[in-house]
Amino acid sequence: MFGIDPITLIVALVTVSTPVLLAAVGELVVEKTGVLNLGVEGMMITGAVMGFVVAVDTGSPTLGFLAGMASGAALALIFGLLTQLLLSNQVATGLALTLFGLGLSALLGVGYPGLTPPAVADPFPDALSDLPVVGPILFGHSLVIYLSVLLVAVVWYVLGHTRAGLIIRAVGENHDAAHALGYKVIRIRLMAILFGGACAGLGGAFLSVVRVQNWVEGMTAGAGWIALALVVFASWKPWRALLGAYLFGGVTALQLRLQAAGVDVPVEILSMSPYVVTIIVLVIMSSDRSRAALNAPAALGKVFHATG
Amino acid sequence: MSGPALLSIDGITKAYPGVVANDDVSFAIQPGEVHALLGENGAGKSTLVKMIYGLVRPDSGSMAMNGAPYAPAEPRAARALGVAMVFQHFSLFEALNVAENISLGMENPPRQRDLAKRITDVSEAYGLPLDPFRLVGDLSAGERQRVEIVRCLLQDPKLLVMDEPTSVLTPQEVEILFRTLRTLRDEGTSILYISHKLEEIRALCDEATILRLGKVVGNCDPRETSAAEMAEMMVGKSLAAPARDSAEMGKVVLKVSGLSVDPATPFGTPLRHIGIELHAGEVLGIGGVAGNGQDELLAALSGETPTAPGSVTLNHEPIGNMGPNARRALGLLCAPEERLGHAAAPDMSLVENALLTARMRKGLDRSGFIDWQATRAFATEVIETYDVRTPGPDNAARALSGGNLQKFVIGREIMQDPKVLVVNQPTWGVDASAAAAIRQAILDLAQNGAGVIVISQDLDELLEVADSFTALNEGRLSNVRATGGLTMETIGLMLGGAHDMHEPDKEALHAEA
Amino acid sequence: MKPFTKLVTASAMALGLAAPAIAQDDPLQVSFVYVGSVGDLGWTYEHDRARLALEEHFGDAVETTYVENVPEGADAERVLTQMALSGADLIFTTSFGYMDPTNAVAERFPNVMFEHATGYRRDHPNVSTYSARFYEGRAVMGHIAGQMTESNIVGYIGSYPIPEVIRGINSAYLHAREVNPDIEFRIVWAYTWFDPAVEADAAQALIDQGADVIMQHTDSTAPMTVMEEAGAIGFGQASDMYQFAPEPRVSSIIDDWAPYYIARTQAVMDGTWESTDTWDGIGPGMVGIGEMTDAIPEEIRASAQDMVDAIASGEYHPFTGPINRQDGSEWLAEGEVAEDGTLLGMDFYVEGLTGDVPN
Amino acid sequence: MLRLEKRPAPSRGWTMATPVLAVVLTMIAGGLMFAALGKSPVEAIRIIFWDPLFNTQFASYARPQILVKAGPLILIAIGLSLGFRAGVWNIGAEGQYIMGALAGAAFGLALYPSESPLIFPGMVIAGALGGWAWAMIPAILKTRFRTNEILVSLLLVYVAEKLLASAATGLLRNPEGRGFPGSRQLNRLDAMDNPELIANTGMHWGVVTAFIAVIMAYVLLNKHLLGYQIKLAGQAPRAARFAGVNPSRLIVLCLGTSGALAGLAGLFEVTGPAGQISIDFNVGYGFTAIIVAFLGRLHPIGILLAGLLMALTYIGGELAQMMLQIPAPAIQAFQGMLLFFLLAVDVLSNYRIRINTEGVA
Repeated sequence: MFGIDPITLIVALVTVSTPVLLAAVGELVVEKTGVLNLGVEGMMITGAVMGFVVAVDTGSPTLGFLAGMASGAALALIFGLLTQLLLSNQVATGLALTLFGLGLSALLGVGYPGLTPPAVADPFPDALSDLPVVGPILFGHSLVIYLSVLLVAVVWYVLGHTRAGLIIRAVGENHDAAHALGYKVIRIRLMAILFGGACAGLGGAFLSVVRVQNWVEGMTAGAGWIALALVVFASWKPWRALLGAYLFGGVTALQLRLQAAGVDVPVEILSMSPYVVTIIVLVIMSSDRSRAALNAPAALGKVFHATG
Repeated sequence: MSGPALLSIDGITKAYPGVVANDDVSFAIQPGEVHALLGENGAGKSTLVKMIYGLVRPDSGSMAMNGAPYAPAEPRAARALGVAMVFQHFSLFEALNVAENISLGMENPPRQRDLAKRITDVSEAYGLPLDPFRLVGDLSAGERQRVEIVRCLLQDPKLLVMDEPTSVLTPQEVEILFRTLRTLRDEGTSILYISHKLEEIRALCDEATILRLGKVVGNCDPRETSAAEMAEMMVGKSLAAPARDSAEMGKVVLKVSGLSVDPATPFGTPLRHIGIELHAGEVLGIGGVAGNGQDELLAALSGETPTAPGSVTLNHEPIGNMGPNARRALGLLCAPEERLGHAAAPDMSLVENALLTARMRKGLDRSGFIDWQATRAFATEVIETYDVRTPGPDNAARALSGGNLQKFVIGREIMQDPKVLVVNQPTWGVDASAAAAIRQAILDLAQNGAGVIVISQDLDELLEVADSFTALNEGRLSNVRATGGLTMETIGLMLGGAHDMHEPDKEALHAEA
Repeated sequence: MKPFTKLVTASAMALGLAAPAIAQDDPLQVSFVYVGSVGDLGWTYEHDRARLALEEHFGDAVETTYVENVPEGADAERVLTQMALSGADLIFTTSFGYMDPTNAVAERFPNVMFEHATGYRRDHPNVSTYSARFYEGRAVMGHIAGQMTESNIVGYIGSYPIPEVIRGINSAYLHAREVNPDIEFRIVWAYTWFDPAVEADAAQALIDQGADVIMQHTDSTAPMTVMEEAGAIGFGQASDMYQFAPEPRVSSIIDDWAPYYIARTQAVMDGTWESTDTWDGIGPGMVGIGEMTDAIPEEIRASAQDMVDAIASGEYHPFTGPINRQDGSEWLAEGEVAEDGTLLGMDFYVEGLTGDVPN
Repeated sequence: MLRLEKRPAPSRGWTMATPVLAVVLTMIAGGLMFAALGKSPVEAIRIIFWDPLFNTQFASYARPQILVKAGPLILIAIGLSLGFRAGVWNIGAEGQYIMGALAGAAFGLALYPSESPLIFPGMVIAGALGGWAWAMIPAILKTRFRTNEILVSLLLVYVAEKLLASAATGLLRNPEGRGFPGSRQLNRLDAMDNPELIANTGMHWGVVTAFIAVIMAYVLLNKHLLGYQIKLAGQAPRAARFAGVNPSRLIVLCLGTSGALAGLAGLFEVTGPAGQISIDFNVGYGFTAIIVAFLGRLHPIGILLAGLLMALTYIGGELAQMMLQIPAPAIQAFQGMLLFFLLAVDVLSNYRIRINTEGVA
């Protein structure tokens, strides 16, 4: 269709989607415990800068990814302390986190724009990635991409099939009941918030170290917000988050290819299509009343304060 | 029985700002004993239980289990020592299934499949059938309580704590529960049974400790003490039953016919073919176990849930499609069950809460601009007339005790001179003297010619105030019957869903029992 | 790049002796307003490099200050006013969107000199405008691209559909077609000057559509990384991007504002500053052609250098007829050279380009 | 161990004191950050908070500029605060701001070169309608399909930005602008100019409207039933329904009002200080206003003060950049800290902090 190669499109959409997917899966776990953290953008950009800085300085992308995760988690900790211990408004705190993260990351990254991060080794031998069709699609990616899919699977398994997941869902469903049963609501939520921060940080680090291989201020350019949208889009189901991320990435990659192929659709409409498509799908999902409502954590965004 | 008590409590004190919840409380629970903890709302029963279960730590005093010091830091520790608890407000998760809910309350739950089998086994052995894979949100209140009980039973508890367990059960279900509890006692489990229902305690318990205002005011053997004696210890004074003169029924003021409403929330109850005829001067009692559509019925009557215009008429005027304020203007007022958050806004002052419903009938605004002076005057009037204990009308609603806030809420509606008043659970969680005052106010209102609908889960209350009675079960109403001459058995059957039952059906009774 | 640095250093030494004598008492205060951040490695970065060159050149005789990330519009006007209030003698406003604020503030501070980049309005005698003929550089890049492509598809990442960018596309296309009649341009509009992720995606999309040479009119180096992985080639934009040489960056168009800034500052010191309109290209050194690497075959390098020299000397103008508009109508007759006015407002494609200019 | 204990009613004293405490804490933490960047913390704080107001060199210019900068922030924040109080989360005021400016400018430019005195009022109405219409999208999706309004309003910001870029390079481009992007200079056309009303005060119609909005919001929230219903819906949604508040109508009203006010802010900005539609016309007022709204505790007077404080940190921040070469991102992080501290100390007005003497478990 329009002379667009589906194989390269798939490869591109997977790469485009992965940072958003990582952040979305982390946020999904956070929201499953009943916490709404709107600071994903701030944690991603901080992960992007620290991942990049460490990868460049040490020459090790792996250390970079770890640094991205650590810094994302560190920022998330601020959010956790404010919302869980000082009972601040989650929406406002999340927004403050984004503002702060954007400023902080720009400060931390001074002197790094234009540097090139060390190359990330391909996990599979060329013999595999050179296979026709399946090669590029299955074996042609960076390790983090496989990790992101693995993470989706792990989160899906843990949430749905383990005791830890059951506790997470219980806390997000009814924090008072969970507290009454003796679960440490605040501790569980803090851990989830840290996990969400680490995932967002890893997503940011992937963006700067692998996908763009560059650091510049504000480079996440709204990816964190898209991640938040995806969680709702996925109605808090990990595999649906993957689907949503690939859909958004797919539309993004496709619209650029349609432009490049010179398709006769106004560029403005193409360039706003990823957002519009996301809204349309959100509407379709949310009008499906009963099921979406069932899956949304009932305590989402509510302040928990144990009396007594 | 000799030997150390299973659990002995010695001089426990726990204070919250402005209130001492427990003051030097001491008593002991013997092995294999059903021990009642008796007291009014606010007497400190729940706080004491929370300390036994490790949710709250005492300020001073000590506990011992089998002679060894007992100070659980968290519920896990309490559970490890064989203490299990069934909460008054269930600690259940609606979006999770029965097995998951039970698993969450266990220390080392088996695999889901094994657990499901054990749930089925245990629940059937104790006569409390449960499907482990149903969502708790879809269960009735009685079934939810079973989930809590089965959760406890699976852990072979030495001490089972039950906080107001019968408030959500039909009389028949209460019987089943008592049978289960007696079986447990015979197996050697001790039960701490918390209630303010004296007859139940007399039927079930071996020993009773009575609390008033946080202090132990007495012990007794309930099998040998009269209900009146216990009531006096509990309340501290004898209360007169509400009085009313002979009822003079007028014409029909409120008519509901063929009212069906789909639930607004995933776990709500649908209303089906509701029909009511309420006369002026009549108090209609609607009984029912929690979760059978009480909230939905009140919402449909108050106008929060719009319906077909003709399904509700007030003095022959169709009002089914009107909103709450239009109905108020016509004289239909309501007081919902949930005081904080529904009948009143917790963080708003009593003045603001007076405005909540009284704007229409008291003319508290002029083209949208609020007359705060008049509103304050009205709030003050309610506070004075209904003896609401509060420093002043500017206090936040949540700062009031349950009974005082309820007096304010009911008073707010009654002082607007309604033609029809609908109240849901008027005395739930309210201390005895406030409850008596509220019931009296309801009767006085009817006396003055208003029609009143009292929705309540407290059958004693309904029998006390209502002229006629009907039961709500899974969103359907039974036929209306005069209160006089109703037996508990008949009521139980009505609550259990035997609709359209004109004569007590002996066979059906037999089958239920 | 390097020759210019030498030149700057040499003139700095020459003038360095004179400068302190002039401004013995008070150093000349030169202020800069930037639309981006000094670390953007593109447009603002190059202006800031020129500022540093200015400091180095004049030493203590000047004092420079800057404010970065200044949005165009009201904020710019405020920042400019505060600069003037804080004693600036000469202010460089380095974005087109500062045109109106610059003129507005200039009216109120007649003793402060203003230099507005890429604009055209000089409402007051203390406002000058300056810009660079980047299309000259793009002609050279097009010349190279046309011969380097094997797929005959050149990808072009545009920022916004504005005359500056359209002019660049036309210039590059004309000179690519001149050497390769089968050439095809694929254009992706990024709708941003600077968003590495979008630029990288756009480059990947173009490569996936068959492009093996990519030209960019956005400022980040992200497309370079993509080209490097895909084995495509491209050109440095705004800055040299030499870290990607010899491939994928085979040459570059460099903004070099330093000579102009030094000259204008000197003019203020000398009292010879007056309102001018400068639109300089390769000749005066405002547009630099970055080193052509060995990845370009020798003969192409030679012919490209010839073109650079011809443009620099004024011998050749990249928009010389015959050139038709996209619809086939004649724009420039044989031998006719485009007027600056038409170039400045260019909003049409030349014949052979496909697609519409978005608007 | 520290424990929090809910107060029966919010403490008035702390409600007044916490913003001050937050500013002081921010000064300390921000000072540390400036020191880490090698700048004098005392001087930086002085330049940010003091110089725009009292430095003889700048104050006479900067003081009115604080109003100019604060005007749109306050105007947008007032609208947002109504929604936030009712539990309606409009995070997309930036998009509504853009659409208001676009609609207003399009109206005026369509009638160019008419000099009718009705043009500017017409543009104001068009601007309000533009913002209102853009906010109606999440409102309708929310009430019809229960689609999360946070996400829809936010995603629409990106769509609005694309529309803005398109309009600036296409439909609204100045035909005499030599093809450069951007519309005609609206503030140079008498019919479309939003002038400074009193010389050297910074007072333009947008600032006037912001002040009117503050007063109206104050009256609305304290004297009018609608304000009461908004507060009620936010604090106790079920009680609001019981009181006869139609939640859908309230969502539409709150989103519509905040959208219209954001649209007005955009219109006044495009016809006044900014002067024209350009590709990067929007500068984040819509997002900063969210912070202003919370900084002002969603209270009209608080928002007025918070808007002025925020404007002060912007202008002071520019001075700090100019005079101490403090990088712009440091100013942004500084503003982030301000919000953190404000949210953190807020706990003091609603809770008492108790020190537990008993052993820690």
